Amino acid sequence: MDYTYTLFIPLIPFFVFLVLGLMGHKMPPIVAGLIGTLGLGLSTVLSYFTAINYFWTSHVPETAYASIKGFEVPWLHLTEKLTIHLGVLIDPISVMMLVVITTVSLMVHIYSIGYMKGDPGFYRFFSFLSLFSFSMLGLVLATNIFQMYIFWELVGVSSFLLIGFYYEKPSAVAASKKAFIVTRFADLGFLIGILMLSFNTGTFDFQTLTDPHGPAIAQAGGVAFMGMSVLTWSLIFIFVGGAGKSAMFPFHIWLPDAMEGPTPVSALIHAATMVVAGVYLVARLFPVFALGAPDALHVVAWIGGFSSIFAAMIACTQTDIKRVLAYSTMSQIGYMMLALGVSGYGGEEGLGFMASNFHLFTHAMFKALLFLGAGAVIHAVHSNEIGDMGNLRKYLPITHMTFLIACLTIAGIPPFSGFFSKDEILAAAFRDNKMLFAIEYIVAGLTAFYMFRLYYGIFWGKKTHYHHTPHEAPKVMTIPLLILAFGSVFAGFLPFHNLVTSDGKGFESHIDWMIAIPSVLIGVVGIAIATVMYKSETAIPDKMAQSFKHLYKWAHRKFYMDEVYLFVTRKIIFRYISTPIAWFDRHIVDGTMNGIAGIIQYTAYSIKGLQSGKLQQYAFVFVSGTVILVLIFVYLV
Amino acid sequence: MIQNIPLSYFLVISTAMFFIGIYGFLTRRNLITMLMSVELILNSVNINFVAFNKYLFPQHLQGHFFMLIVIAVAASEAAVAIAIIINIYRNFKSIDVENVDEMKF
Amino acid sequence: MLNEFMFILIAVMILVFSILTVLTRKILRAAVYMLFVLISTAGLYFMLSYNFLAAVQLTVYAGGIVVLIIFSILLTSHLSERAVMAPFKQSLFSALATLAGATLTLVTILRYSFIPNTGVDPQFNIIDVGNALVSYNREGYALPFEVVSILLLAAMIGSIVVAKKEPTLKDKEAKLDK
Amino acid sequence: MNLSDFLTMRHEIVLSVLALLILIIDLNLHNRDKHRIIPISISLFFVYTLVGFLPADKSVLFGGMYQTNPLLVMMKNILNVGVLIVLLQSVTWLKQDANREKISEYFILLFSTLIGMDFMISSGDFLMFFLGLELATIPLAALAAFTHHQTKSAEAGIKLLLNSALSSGILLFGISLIYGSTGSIYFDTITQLYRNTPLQVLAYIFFFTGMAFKLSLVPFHLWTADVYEGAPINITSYLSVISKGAAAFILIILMFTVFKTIAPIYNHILYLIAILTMTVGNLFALRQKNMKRFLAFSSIAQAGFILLGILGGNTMGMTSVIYFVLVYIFSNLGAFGVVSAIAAVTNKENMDDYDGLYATNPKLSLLMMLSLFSLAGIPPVAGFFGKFFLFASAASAGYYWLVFIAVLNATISLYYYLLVVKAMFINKSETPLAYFRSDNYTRIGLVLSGVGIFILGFWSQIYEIINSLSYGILP
Amino acid sequence: MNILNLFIIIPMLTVGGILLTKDLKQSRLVSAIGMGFQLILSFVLVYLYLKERHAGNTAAMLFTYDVLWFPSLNIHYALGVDGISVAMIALTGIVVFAGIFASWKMELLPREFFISLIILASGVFGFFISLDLFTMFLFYELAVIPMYLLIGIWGSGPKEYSAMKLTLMLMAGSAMLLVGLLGIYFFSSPDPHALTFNLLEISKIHIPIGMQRFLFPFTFIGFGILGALFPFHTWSPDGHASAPTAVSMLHAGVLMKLGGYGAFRVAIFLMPEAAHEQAWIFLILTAISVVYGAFSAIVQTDLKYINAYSSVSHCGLVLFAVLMMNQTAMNGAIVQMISHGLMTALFFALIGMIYGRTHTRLINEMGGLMKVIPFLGVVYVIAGLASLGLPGFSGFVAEMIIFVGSFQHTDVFHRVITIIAASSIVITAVYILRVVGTLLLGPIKNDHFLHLEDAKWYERISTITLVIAITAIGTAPYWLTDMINFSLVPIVQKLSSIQLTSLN
Repeated sequence: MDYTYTLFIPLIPFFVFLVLGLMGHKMPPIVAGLIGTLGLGLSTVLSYFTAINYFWTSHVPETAYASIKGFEVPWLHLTEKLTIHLGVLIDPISVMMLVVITTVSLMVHIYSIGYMKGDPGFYRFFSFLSLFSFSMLGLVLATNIFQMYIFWELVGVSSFLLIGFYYEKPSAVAASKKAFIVTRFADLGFLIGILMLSFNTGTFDFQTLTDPHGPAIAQAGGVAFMGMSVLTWSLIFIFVGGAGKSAMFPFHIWLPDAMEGPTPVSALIHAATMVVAGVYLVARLFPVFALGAPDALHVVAWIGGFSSIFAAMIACTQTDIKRVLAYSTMSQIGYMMLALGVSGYGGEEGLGFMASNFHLFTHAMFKALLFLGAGAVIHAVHSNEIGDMGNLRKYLPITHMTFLIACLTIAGIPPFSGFFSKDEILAAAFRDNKMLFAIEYIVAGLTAFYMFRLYYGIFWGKKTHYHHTPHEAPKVMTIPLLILAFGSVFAGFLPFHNLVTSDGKGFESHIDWMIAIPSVLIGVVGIAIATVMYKSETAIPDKMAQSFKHLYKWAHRKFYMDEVYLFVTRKIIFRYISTPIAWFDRHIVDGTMNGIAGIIQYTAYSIKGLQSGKLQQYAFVFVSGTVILVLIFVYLV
Repeated sequence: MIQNIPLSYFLVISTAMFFIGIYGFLTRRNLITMLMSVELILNSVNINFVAFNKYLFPQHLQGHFFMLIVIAVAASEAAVAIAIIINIYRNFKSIDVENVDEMKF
Repeated sequence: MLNEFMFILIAVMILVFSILTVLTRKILRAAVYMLFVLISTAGLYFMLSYNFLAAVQLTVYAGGIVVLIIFSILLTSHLSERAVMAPFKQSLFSALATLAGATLTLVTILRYSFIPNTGVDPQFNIIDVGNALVSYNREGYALPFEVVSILLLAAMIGSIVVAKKEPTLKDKEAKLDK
Repeated sequence: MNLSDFLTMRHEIVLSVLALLILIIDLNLHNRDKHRIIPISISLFFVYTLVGFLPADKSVLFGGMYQTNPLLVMMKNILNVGVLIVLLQSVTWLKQDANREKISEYFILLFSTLIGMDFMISSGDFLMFFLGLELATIPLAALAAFTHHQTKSAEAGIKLLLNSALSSGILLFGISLIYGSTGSIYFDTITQLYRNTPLQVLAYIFFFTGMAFKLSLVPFHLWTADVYEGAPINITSYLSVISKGAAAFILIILMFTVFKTIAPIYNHILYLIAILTMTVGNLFALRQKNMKRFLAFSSIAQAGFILLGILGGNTMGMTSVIYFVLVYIFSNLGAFGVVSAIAAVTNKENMDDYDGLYATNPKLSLLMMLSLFSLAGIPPVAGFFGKFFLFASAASAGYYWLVFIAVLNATISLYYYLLVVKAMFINKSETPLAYFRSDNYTRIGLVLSGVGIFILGFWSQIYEIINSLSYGILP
Repeated sequence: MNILNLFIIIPMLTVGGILLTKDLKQSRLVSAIGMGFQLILSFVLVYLYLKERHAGNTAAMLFTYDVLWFPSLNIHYALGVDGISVAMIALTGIVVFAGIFASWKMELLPREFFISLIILASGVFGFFISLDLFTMFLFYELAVIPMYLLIGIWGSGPKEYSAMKLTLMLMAGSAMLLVGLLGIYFFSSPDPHALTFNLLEISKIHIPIGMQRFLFPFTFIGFGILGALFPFHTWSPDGHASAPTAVSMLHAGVLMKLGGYGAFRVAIFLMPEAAHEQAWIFLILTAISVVYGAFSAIVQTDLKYINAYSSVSHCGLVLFAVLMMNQTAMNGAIVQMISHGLMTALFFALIGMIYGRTHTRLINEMGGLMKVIPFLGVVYVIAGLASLGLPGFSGFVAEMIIFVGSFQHTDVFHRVITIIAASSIVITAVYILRVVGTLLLGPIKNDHFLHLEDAKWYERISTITLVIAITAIGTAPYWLTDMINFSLVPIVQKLSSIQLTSLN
């Protein structure tokens, strides 16, 4: 099967971007929107075609899925051994990601036609969306780690542009800046990791790197620094990059702020696609992690685990609906990371790998749904604050239903898809690490709790009086909701264990009810508590907040992470590094230069007395000069 | 060549005179006396030339003629100097060297 | 013996009068002291039997230059005027510099062993001197002789130009008034 | 004396004849017509300059007292060209009422100093050397005191004369010791007998200080600025360019021939003096406001650079010094020419007066800028080449640190040159100098120096000629 | 007629042409035509060069032209180019061309302005095509000195101070350089009569190591000052801040590249042993430059200062990479020179255009400009993104090559210092985004800004030329790096042979 055509999957959005970027301002908005949507629709069709073809049509059953380079050109020659190529790599995870990205992106495109209607930057929005789609598709199709880095950066910048879409809003500008800089910082780690990895293995290519007999894994041994091998270190650095994009602790702080962007953007980038790039990265390099550097994998697991509970706790206290969803995203991605972290390589061992990707897939559906739903709500009430909402279920019936489905899905209630993927993760965690497993149970409960807190807060709760009667979103917005809801419900039945596995070979997987039932129960408990507390207006939440005052306060203030970052940036970087350096530059370095000039000037003025105009003094200097010369050169030298 | 009088005597005299002249040049305030000090200096040099010629190289007259030329030069120098000094006297109404310091620094 | 006595006498005269020349407070007196120095120097030349030189020294130097100087002194100073002496600091430093210079120079000169004269001392008479003066071969001094004349001419013109009394502004105004 | 001897000595003889001729013409001219002397003298001098370029051979006259060779002729020609420009530039000044009656004296005195320099360059013994030196100095003192109504002028004259008298006294004492220790005043004999004994080093130092005075090397330079400021501006340019150039020529000849046996010693001296000269010259030039004084100190600093070439101690050093002097003559005359043109018309010679000059007199400003760049050693003007070769010759002898100090000093010098450029181009003035047109002589003089500044650098032929001539004179 | 001579002749003709013009319109037209020709010529040269290489010509330098100039010193007027200089010439052509259009409205003394600008440009062109150290030095100084007038007359702010400082510091640099060059010359051959200034000839011989130790710092710092080596960079912020737009463009864009190019072509190429020995000192200094410049840029409020410090940082990276002395890093250095040249020229052009509209350069006083001048705003963002190393633009390519190259050294020192230098990409992001955020985004702070006009056609030409170049390199770097790589081979071979012998 020739996969060269897959090249066009990312390229079509790119051309759309160019067209819209250069000429969009001259088009009527709807044309721009249609061009963007159609372009992406084309990519989506190609992606589905590829997926069906790859997974089913051209696949010989009972064999491992092959990793195929559909296309590759050299782009930049670096050293004797290292050349950066650009190309497309077709293998299970990339194909899966293609489906996820194009689906969600297409939904968002369609949705945005309605959501962004009347915005002066309409064409700009679609061109940015196309740019993002291009970058993200390029990222997942990367044949080598450097190409991935290239698109990784492009993804970052598209995200920057989209977060800062409302550029007249200072908070949006600040948020976009924050997102870019924080992820950029993490990318530095990624870069260093790439440098180390590529230097030691002599290749950027994923196929070579992940080959279990390839140079990367073969060189796994040896201790380089602090008891870990070079490979481990390089993978940890690479994971730093992944953690940055995926908003893992402690790089997560940009994610909540990123909600300043238009809601469809949040759905696309900050829920379904870009934020899982970190997961995808680890998955991409999974054989190297698993076989070459288990230590690095432990790091992944623990960071993922910690992030998930950390974010879940914060999510319980937030009042901005998009922020709740943002923390929820972080928590869910923590799940995925953890799943990867606890996974082994090959067959059943690779359960976690499979589970992680599975969850990635389902999460993309339901989280996009949640965000788009939230978008519809915001569209209706023009506010993000949970306090401004309530009792919306009758005004927004479709949104309400789809939102509820999404909530149930994320809470892991069977038979919605979230149940299946989460169960696999728990199963994998149970096998590997009981401690993490326990954490994940708690997170499951918290998730259910805060999601339903949100749900009740929006659609039930107090009777709020609205200035304008909220009305359901137009069809162009609700249809994507329905489609995603459909996906959320049924995605769980996909045979992931046969499609996306750590070594390409399928394995038998079944639901471990010993784990599943308690988790469902915990979810139900969470929902129940939320129902009690939030279904109608009660005083319980306040009492709870009072009794766990400190915890609540800490969680509400996001454990003061923002303050820590502010401290680091404002205080340390600005006040204690940059300002002194600038001062040093002006006063010490420059001052030295000026000082030299000043000294010369000063000397020039202070010796002017030598030129006194007095003839005899001149003569005296003359004679003394002669005598001194004599003294020196006749008697001393 | 003078019996019993070594060359060094001459040299001591001339050197002493030379530096006396210089001292005069450095301390006399009157321009004319400074000029006189210069004459002393030149005179000391003449003594040197003549003494060397006589004591060391009497076959030729190099020092001898050098001395003659120096005298001529001294004369022309003095002539121009005095002309300028008179000019200065007209302008400054004084020939104190201390006054001749309009230009400085 | 006589030679030695004469020499010492002349030497003492030269030194004493030199010192007086630079130290005396009367300007005219300084000129006279200098005259003595120059005459004493002529005496030295006589003793060295360079008679022509001595004669030139007496006529040109002592006779010409000193007279010139005395005239100019008379032109520019009052006879009774006592010269202003340099401030003590200036004298001190000048003395130190000259003393240092003199010491260094003397030590250097006296420690040097000059090439002693091995040949005979031909006594040159005035004809030899004259021949040498107009000769343009080696040891002939025709060229410097000629050049000196240019120098003297130039100096003459120069002194005239400089000393020529020009109609000052006042004079011109006076002329206009007429 | 036959024709070939005449040709050998043509510079000195023709010039002497010229001086006398002017004297005679002057005597026969009516007072009213005195200004006619100017075109006559200048055209005569122009002819004489051309005569100087006739081919010449190596030759020795007067039993060794006078020597000449193509290189020395070259030096004299360089000086002649410089003097020609000086003469052209001084016409405006000469035509002023105050100088009307002294025109011929000006030429005669100037020519006699030039004769002195020519003799000095050609001298084969210390007697001729000394005579030439004095002939080159004493009339100059008279010239410096040329302007009667200015007290400054007289002050300049006496400062120059008395200082020079002192220095020539010391120099003579040195010569007398050289004579005493070698038994000769002829260079060729002395060369063979000169040794590194204390007395001879002492004699050398005494001699050197006399030369240092002429070249105004620190600390023997103090007279320079005062004299330059007080003297009439064209005399200043003559002093700073021709007189200094001649001194540099003779110094390098003597260093490379007579005193070459004590090169290890005098190199140390030159090293020290070079650093002192460049640095002190620059430090004083930094804060000068009077253009003449400013150029005086800058020329002091330039003299320090010349020593670098002498330190090179080889053909390259010789060539680079001569070439540098040539370039320096043109550059400095360019600068002085502008100052003189402006002073002759407006009587202003302070840096502040130059504010906004470019707006009113663009050509003068440009020439000034180029001259200053040339002095600072900025390409593409000739000064760059001159400096570069000087530095190269010092580096060829291994004096890298000295070169470094020198180049740093060149950078400092750039600072004050740029101050003038800044005044002309950048500063705004309420009352800029009005536009004026200099007379044709001055214009020719300015154009000549401007052309020289450009041609001398790019036209490598000139350097090569000097180099090929220098080749013979060294052992 | 050798094509390289045209690079000197065309500017001269242009200057001559400008002299004949009367007013701004004519002189800018003549300049634009002249420099347009020069730009075309640059690309013709690139084409000819590639064709020649394609035809199998493997000589180190192509299109060589050699005239004996000062025979006694063996100084030649020697020209020749390899892939590196060709690339630099193309850069210069582009930046100069853009610079002319950026100064389209130069009302004050336009003829003088364009003449000085073109003299500067010809100095730069001459520098890059010179094979002879003497002519190279000559052109170097020729390029520096018009800066004084350009800043002093047409600058803004404390222009006289800045112009003086810049000139003096650069001249002090050339002072050091001169010592180095002379030293190289006098050890360029064991035979004192065969001394040469020719780069290629000198590269064949081995300068005594003791001499190298002495001369290398002189040469390197000499060039380093122009390349804004810490702590000799302070001329740069002041100079840039005061300079008029086109001059800032040329200066940061091209003139500073002389430093990097020279450090690499002369200092390291001719004195490899000393370079190996002393590299660590300068590596530390350049690493400081990189980080320090970036940190300094963070707190600046004047746009030009921000960009000037950013130039310090980026140019530091050039020298940093050069000192890594392997093929990849050096290649990166060259690409970085070109990339930074284009980017910073674009930045300065934009700053000039914005300043011309808002009459302030303080970012605190501006805001929301994107709304009123979208074209300039977008281009500014593009420039910013290029500067912070976004893929698709040249900066990314350059930085990546440099970091990969630097990482080829296995010892801890080089690794750590590479990581430190690499960290600048984050700091760069901070200050770039700060500027973009404050200047272009957010609400409009001043009502006057509501009526600003967007870019004029000439401004669009200026900026679009640069943007095209930046993206061209960013998206298709292969041909450029390949061209450079080919020419780097002999240089790197020389360096590595030294490395091997010193190890043995």
